[in-house]
Amino acid sequence: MRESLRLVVSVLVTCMVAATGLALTYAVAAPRIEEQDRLAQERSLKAVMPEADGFDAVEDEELIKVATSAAEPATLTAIYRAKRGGSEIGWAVRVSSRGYGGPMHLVIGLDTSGSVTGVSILSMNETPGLGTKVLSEKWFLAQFVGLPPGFDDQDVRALDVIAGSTRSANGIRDGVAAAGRAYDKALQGREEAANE
Amino acid sequence: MDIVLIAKAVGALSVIGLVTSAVLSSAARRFHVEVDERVEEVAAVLPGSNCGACGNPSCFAVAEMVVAEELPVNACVAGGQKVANGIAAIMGVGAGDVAAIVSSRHCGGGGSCIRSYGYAGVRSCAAANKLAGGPIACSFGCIGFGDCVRACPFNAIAMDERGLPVIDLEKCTGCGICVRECPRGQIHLLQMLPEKAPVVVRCNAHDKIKVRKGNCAMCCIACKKCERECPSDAIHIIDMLAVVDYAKCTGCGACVEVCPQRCIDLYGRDNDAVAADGAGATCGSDETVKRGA
Amino acid sequence: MTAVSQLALLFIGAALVNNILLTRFIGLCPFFGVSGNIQTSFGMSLAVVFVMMMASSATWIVWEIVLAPLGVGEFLYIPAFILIIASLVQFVEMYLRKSSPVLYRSMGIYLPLITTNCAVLAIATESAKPGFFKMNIALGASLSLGEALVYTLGVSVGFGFALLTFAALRERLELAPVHRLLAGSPIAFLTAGLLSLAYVGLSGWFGL
Amino acid sequence: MSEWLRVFRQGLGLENPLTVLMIGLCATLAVSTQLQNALFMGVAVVFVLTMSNVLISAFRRQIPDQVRIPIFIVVIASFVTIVDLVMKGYVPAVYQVLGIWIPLIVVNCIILGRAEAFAYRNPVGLSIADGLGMGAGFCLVIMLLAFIRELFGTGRIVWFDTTLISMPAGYAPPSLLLLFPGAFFVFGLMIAASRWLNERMASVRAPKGGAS
Repeated sequence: MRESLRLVVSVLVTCMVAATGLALTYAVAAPRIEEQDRLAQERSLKAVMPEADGFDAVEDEELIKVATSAAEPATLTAIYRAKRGGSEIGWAVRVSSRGYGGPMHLVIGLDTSGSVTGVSILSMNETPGLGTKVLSEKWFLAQFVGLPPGFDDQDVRALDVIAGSTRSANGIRDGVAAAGRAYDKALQGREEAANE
Repeated sequence: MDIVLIAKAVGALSVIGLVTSAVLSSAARRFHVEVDERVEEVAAVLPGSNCGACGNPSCFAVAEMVVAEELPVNACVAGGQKVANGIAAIMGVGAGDVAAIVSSRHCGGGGSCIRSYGYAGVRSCAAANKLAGGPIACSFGCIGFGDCVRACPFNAIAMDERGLPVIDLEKCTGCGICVRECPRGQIHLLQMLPEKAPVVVRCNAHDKIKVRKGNCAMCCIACKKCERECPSDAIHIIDMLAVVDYAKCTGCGACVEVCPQRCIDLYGRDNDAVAADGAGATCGSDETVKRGA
Repeated sequence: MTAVSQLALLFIGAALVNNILLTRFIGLCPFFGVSGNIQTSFGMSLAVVFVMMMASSATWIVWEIVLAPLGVGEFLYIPAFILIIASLVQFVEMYLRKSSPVLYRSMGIYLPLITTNCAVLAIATESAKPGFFKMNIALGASLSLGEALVYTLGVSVGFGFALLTFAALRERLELAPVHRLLAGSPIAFLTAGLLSLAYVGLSGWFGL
Repeated sequence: MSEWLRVFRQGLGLENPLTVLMIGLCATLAVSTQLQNALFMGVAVVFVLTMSNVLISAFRRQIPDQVRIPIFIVVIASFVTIVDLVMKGYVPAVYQVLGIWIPLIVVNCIILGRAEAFAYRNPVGLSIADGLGMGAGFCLVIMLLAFIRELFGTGRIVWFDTTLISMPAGYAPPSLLLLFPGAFFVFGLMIAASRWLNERMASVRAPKGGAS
């Protein structure tokens, strides 16, 4: 019996020492990690709304539910309200749509009137060299900027695609169209309410 | 500041550590398998090559069954008498005699056999045999890519310069894997013979004599000279091929001398007329190749 | 999409489209070590399927009951999961040796090899705390136990399938006339490259 | 001191974990798409391997034999988690790419293999040599592989946002090299090349040696 006790104790001691060491490292590293995540978040949103200086996530359950249902079949993951100097200047919508090699995570910036201010890709798994042309072909993402307020799926469909990576390009177009729909259904109503 | 975090972390990991090591140490005791030390000894005596000749997956399985008396002491065919005696000593039981057998090749053609097409594929007899019956014209003869050489767990077989597998009778344990592995094993290209079989017919052909002679210079032409010559009536021409009845054969070697094709070789484990590596091949050696080419 | 077709999609996606060995590069150590012949590969695949299923369920349960509620999961999941997998493998090995020696002989000898198998830890972490293979599962969506098991079954079957196909290829390679510099492991790598090319071809099959 | 050097050189050449022992392939092939990432991976492996070797060989008498595997694993896992947290906090861009491969260092066959085969049986000094040697061997091969794949796969080597070398303008990079099959091809050819190199070195040395 004493022998197996010695085994259990030695494993226990190792676990305790390891756990304490890791907890301490985590305590030191945790603030840094949050800081980095927030910065990364900030950078991705600022990419689509250059003139905004602050973003705060929208928590209003009911609004998010309406927007998510409007954004089908793409899945809407988050909505942020973009602000400059305290006043609201538009929205940043995070959407994930289906590309060639799997889900593509995008961020679409919309100003208060509903026209697109920018589109950026957070992560995707497209085939290097083909699917990644949506990134390397500068004109592709730029063509979405300036979509008129109240644009709908047909306007997005009218924009051209990249030869050789249609499915990846369609993925991005679906994302932007979804953001447009979400804006019409949910955000617009929200904005009028704020004005009265 | 984060004492709570450390406490929770230490708590979580030590719970997992505790549970896992406790389970392990109790399992070590409960599942302790008491191994009969005789099994280890018997396993040590067995050849340990898991050849499967005795029909069991591995020698360790045989050792366990022998100790549990489910298998006779001389179960190991490959090990032969030596192993049987060793096991009997461990088990304290009398060792029965083991019918020792060895493998033999019924073909003398090899390089001198006519090729029906040039083969450049995977160098394995099984693969070549599937391609229109193999690259050699004779559909009973040895293709020579050495599947038997690779399969033999006791590496008792080696290819000679004629491209034919030569079986070293000292190392051969009669496990029969080469016969199973050879694509023409079922039609007795390789065949298990009693270890004392004094002669072996180096031909396996059953097609017509004229066709046979066209394909290979070393074939048996069923001239019946050996049948008439044999004093103990041990060799007969059956289905146009000389077949030896090893019960009657006394090993006088009369048939070897009289065969015009020199297609019968001396053989057998302790037959001193046979070269150490059991080749003793007169058939297919140089002067017959010249005559037959 | 009904729940069943969702699971079927997850299974096929994990087994073929995102095959863990040939399109994710995880678990290569045994892939080149064991695939010398088909019998050993078959034994290895059986053992991997068996251990992965148990490992994933164990890690999923420990994550839900111990690590997540305490909130220490973020930095403790590596030692905790690998500790569970190592003791699980040792436990299975002892249990097998006792209960069925025949099964132990055909499958048991590979078990210690599996503790150091990257695939088991990768999938155990993935089913408990999805996030790395963003391609498979939407970012951050957590898996229910059923989904985790189907996902693990898909991955382990994919692992076995890739291992067996590669073992068959390697057995033929043994006999093929190969240049002396390429003989042995280099030709094995080149063949694995071609095999992985075939699996990568599947990637456009359907988006997950 | 020479013993120390012998063990160190062993890890680099004779028993190079990747080309000779063929272990620890998982991370090598996946991460070697960029030289910079390969460097971080190599450094991470060296750190974890050396630190765990030191700790294990320091306590090798206290660790009971029956439970040595769980204890090794907890020690290695803790060092890997430290690397994981430090990278997530201070070098997030690289962590984004290396992601899954950092935790997988724990089951990397090199580290557990060396801990069991070497550290558990040798004093601390030698274990450090073995850790550094093996780690350096791993680092060398993974960076060579990454250099080839990045240069030929993308046409230029980007090292901390500065382009070190770039292929001539007309070069159309075959993106296959960046994909998984490319890694297998390049690694296979690399082993063949190292064999060819050893043969030539042996043949160059042999005639001179033959005379004596």
